[in-house]
Amino acid sequence: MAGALTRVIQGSKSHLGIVGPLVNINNGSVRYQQTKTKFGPLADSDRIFTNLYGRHDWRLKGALKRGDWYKTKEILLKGTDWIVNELKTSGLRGRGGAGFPTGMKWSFMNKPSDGRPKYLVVNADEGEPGTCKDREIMRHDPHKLIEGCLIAGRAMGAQAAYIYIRGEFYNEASNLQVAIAEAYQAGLIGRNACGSGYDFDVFVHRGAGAYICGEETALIESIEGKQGKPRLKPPFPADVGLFGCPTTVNNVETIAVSPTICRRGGSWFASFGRPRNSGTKLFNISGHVNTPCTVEEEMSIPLKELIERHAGGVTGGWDNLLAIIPGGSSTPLIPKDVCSTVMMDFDALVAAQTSLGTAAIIVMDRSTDIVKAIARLIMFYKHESCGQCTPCREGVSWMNKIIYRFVEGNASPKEIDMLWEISKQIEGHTICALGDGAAWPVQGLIRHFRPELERRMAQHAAAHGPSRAERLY
Amino acid sequence: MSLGKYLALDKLSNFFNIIKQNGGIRASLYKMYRQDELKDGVLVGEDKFGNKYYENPRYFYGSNRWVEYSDKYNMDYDGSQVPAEWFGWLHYKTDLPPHMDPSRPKYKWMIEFTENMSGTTGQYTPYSTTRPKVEPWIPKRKSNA
Amino acid sequence: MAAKETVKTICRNARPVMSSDLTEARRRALGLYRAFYRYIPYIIKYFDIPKNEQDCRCKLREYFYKHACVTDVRVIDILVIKGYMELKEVTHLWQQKGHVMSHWNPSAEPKPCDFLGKFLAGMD
Amino acid sequence: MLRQPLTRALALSSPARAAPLAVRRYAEIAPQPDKVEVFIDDKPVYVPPGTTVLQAAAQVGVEIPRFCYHERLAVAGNCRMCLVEVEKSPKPVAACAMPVMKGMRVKTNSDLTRKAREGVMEFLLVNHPLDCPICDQGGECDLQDQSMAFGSDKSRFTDIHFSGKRAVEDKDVGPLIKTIMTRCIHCTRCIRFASEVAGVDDLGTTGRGTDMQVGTYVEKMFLSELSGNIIDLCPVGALTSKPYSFAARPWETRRIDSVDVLDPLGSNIVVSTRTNEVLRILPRTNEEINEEWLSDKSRFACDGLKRQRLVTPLMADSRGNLTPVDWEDAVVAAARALRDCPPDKLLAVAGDMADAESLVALKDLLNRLGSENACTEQYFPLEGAGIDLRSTYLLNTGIANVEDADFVLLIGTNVRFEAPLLNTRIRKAFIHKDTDVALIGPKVDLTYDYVHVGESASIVKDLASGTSAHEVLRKLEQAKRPVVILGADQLKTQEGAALLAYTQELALRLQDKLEDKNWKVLNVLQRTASQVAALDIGYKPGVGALLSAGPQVVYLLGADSGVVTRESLPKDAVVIYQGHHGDAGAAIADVVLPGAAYTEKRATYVNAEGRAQQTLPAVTPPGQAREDWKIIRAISEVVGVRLPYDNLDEVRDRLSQISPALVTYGDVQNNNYFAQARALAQSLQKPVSGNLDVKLKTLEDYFMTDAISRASPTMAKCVQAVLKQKQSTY
Repeated sequence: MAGALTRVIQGSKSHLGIVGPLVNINNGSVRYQQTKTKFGPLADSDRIFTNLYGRHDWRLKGALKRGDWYKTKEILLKGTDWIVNELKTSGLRGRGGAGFPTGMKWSFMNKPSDGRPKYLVVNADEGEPGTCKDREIMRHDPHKLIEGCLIAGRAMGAQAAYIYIRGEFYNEASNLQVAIAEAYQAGLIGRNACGSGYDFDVFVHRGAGAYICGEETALIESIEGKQGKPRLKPPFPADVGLFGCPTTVNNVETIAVSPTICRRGGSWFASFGRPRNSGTKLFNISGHVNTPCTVEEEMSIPLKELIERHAGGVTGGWDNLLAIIPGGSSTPLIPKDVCSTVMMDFDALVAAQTSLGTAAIIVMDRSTDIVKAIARLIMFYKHESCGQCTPCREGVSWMNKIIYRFVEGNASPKEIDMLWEISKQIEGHTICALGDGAAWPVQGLIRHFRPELERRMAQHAAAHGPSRAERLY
Repeated sequence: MSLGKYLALDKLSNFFNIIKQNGGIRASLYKMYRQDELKDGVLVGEDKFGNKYYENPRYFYGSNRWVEYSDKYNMDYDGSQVPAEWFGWLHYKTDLPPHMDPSRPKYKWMIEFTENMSGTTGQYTPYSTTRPKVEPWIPKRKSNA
Repeated sequence: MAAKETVKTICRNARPVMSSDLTEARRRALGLYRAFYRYIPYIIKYFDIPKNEQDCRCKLREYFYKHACVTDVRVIDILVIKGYMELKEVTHLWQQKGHVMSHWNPSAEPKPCDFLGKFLAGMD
Repeated sequence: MLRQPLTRALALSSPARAAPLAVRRYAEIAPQPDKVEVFIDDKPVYVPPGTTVLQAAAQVGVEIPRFCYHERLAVAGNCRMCLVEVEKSPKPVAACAMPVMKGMRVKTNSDLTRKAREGVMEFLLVNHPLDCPICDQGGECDLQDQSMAFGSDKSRFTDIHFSGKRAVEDKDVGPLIKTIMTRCIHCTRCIRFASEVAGVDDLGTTGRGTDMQVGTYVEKMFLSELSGNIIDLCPVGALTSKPYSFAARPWETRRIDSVDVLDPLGSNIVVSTRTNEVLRILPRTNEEINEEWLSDKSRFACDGLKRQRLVTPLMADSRGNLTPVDWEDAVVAAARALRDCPPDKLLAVAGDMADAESLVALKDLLNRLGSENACTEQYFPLEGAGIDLRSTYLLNTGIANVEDADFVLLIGTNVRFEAPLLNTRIRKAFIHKDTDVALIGPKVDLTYDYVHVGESASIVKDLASGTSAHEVLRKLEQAKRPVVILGADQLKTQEGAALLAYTQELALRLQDKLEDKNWKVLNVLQRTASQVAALDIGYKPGVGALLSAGPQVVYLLGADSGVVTRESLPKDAVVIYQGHHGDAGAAIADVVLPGAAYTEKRATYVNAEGRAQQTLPAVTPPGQAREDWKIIRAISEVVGVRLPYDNLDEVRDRLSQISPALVTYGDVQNNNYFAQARALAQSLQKPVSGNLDVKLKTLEDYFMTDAISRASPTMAKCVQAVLKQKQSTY
């Protein structure tokens, strides 16, 4: 989930007229001069997460050795505007899935204060199937996150950061807590953090295992001690958030890269990837590849190159590839022919009718029962729907029923269109983006594997006679 | 055809027979008055109300079984005073009179036969079984009453 | 005001129902009386009512005297018409014994019109 | 729970929440920001910023369908039925929660909007059982109506052939509400009502997704004095009325607007009847009194109207047993008793549900017989201003204005059960306006936090004299709109007069200091529906002295609360009881005259704030029962002192002679003369030392308080349920 659900903020904000259309691939090349033509592989010197695999010490000593907490005071003293500007220059977009420009998000918090405190909330409820980037950061590089909290908190004038960590991440929470304690003891955070004269606290809040709590407002509710059910927006968390105060919710990776951006400069970060998709990114490659891994790479790296270089290629060779889910379970899948050419960044994947999401690449080779795979994802969403709003509560469970019949083929071919329509009825009609996340995999399946569905139905009908679903048609 | 029959002597003897069986001229006249007819026949049985049941196959089918109501009814007899078990015999539903019928059911939930009480003070008056919409207050009776 | 006068005039000069003057109306009323009077024996016979001719004549006279004070020709005419209607109902046996007898024993009691009477009768 | 910064911030920032209250006189007059122009279906409308799209649409007469939205509850936005297309927005937005923005163009009838509604409707029906034919909500079901208006005309729910629909176990939430949880569409209106208005956080959701269930978290009954309102709120048949279950269809019933008389507030009601039988009572919206709520007693005690009724006149026979007689006999007997009685030995006592018409008729009758001994059951001190000044015995602030108060002081009253809907107003002020509440009297659960000052009456004295050291005094003095509510029950005691005097002193001292000269501080909360009208007409409050004088003839006009007993009367006294229920009064009577209950007559009642309202006859009086004033009028004629009115209009003319306030229906007269009352009460400020106590302390005390509710089987079940719940560990 992480921030896949925060996607909603993009849509809502843009219609407020605050932000222009963000995703516009057609005239993107006109507005932004494309200079780079080859993306990746990333040089080791450009890696931000240098202890991603836990080969070094994750504690404060090791972190200091890797350059964390280096001149943090100076960064803090440069002030809010400088940090936000640096982030804006870097073109960093939220790493949780929605891809909202982080600099802009932080700048929303710099409205004149009305006396209420401000909070930074870090979304470490990494529950999206296939995604495993934040846990690597938290267990192997927690100080990057903590330093990021301090810098982000400074940038938005927050009093404290709440890190909402997924309940299942016990060791990660433990590491993080140790790291926070170290940072407190070293005077890096807390009263007069880093000697900058700025007071900043970091709290860890462990969740109880609900995927929906990765949605920013549900996460806020959960921290407040209520049922994790998304709130209505507006008002946005930037106005009324945690405990009724202005709040910004950011993904772990977004926060964790910000100190490095500040240190090495926004333009350095912007030099990676295509314009408006700049930076480096943690990619999680799982599924039918020879060496599944989490790797930091440049944005806009071609998908095929990413898999072949880092994950040892698809099992049985590239030709054995069936489909790939490029951005965590909530993004629509793309078939092999698209996979061969597509670049891994926000705009390119939107052009391929999918989404970068959390960049959790799930590779499926030809041995996969693709319908069953998607059905299992829908079952997940059905189980994790909070039940608050109608389309998601009723629609996702209905989709789940239908698609499990599709797995057997016990359905009418006309129901494929019906399923498509149902998914469209859910998408965009819900309070949060879980409904969208549940609808998209189904849409991807129907878009690319309709013949497969029809074949199964024909096979079932041949074996068992016409499905009972035909009765209504 | 015997002579007696030819001369209708048998009718005559029947006539005397009837008078004799009904207990002489006075009694026969009383019966005529009470029942508007006079017949002779075999007493088949008597029910617990005192009604006597006769049969004489000499009469045409339909009138060869009859009842003479108990004297206690005087002139107030009517058809509903025949109990259900004799009713069957009287109407040729069975030829076995009830007291000779071993298979006649007898259950303890069967209630006593009653005649039709219509027109009398004992008649059945229907009443509503629906609950009244408003339940009235029943004042408490004083204890000394 | 003018309109009101007009209305009045129209009312005064209203078209007669049957009779043009009181004499004619009187003649018609007497005709009705006579017709009823002559039919009385048949009423007794056909309806088998426990009244004799004298009773019926009294009743008939009573009804006519009830309207003795009526002087409006049009009203008399209407009453006469209604009387003939009644007679027709009787001669055609559209009325039955009960209808005829109800002239002597009206079953409907007069409605109370004072407060207490209405209260006790439960009428509002 | 609710009183948290978030809720407060939301409530204050959104004028939408206050919009239904805009009609009120004392509504907060904030500097009006410029209105913004929005377009609903291309029709321009100017609304204040913060208004929701749904409210803006309502202003131009466009009704947007909704299930979860309710204007008196917080916005939940979870049903998604109110989705509308907004130009330049890629997705449809929830109209109930979306504040308007300048130049917003809303399309409530576009293809996108209609498709969104149809989709939501389809989803709602996926798991909704098709049991409309046996559903009590049928005919008044929002889901039914809206599926006809906005739903699809055919089903494509193929899974009915496979896994079917969801089924949810029903819950036992008490004797009033029947739950059929399979029908629930999870709009959470009931949950929000319970936590926001009723103040009982018993309802909530458990489970997630399609397994989400609305209910009490543990097996528990939902017992509140306002629980019946969730039946009205439920847009489907998931929560229906248990006493009314399977009784009637809405289109079979006749609906008559009337007024409730079971508490002193005079809530507006609609009486549903069929074939001359009261089937149920529903609230009728009146922003000034009950908004759209109704307390449980007023709603469910209506089955008491069908039991224990007096349907025929009764007279004691030679043995003293009451036996049915004709009206004539009964009236003559009553008249003879009245005529033969010396005027000073005559006593008339009006009960708690007597209407103004019969009150005035009885008083006129007594006066014509030369007697002045007409009194009510409830006592009120006659010393000082007594009942001469109306403002001394009314709820002067007004029910609706209480929610504008910034400090409420309750003296010796459990508002929650004495006037439940007044309590919701205080609670509303408490939640949305930061109002503080203090209570003098026994500690009771008022559903909100309050400062408990103590139980002693002397606290009132200290507060009045300004010598109290308690922080409440400071807060009262700083308050811009303080409200002091005194429970009328406290005035029965010896110290009642002094307590009233101190309360007046305190209230008027505060009132004099206020900037808002129209704001009234002093309130006396009467306990019964008839008391204000009786005092207006000139009845003496309380029977005490008159009863001890040994009356020969006692005329009880529905007096059932047991202040007149056989033991308190001379042996040969004749008791005439006129009323509608066989209760304490009828049991001691020699002559019983059956009258009409409030659903059976057109009658005037004056509520605690002095607002005259009239009931309308919904059914005819049962059996031989008659309208009350007519009985008295009939007796007067037989006695020989005919009262000069024959119909209702003439009685009301007589009422208006006494006080025009009694016939200006729906209005509250502005009461004043506080200063005079205060001056008259100065001499009464004697030391007080007693403790204040209230009768209705907990919920089981609330349900059966008068002849109708005592006769009601439903109310009896409620009491049982509360007692059972008390034994439960939850």
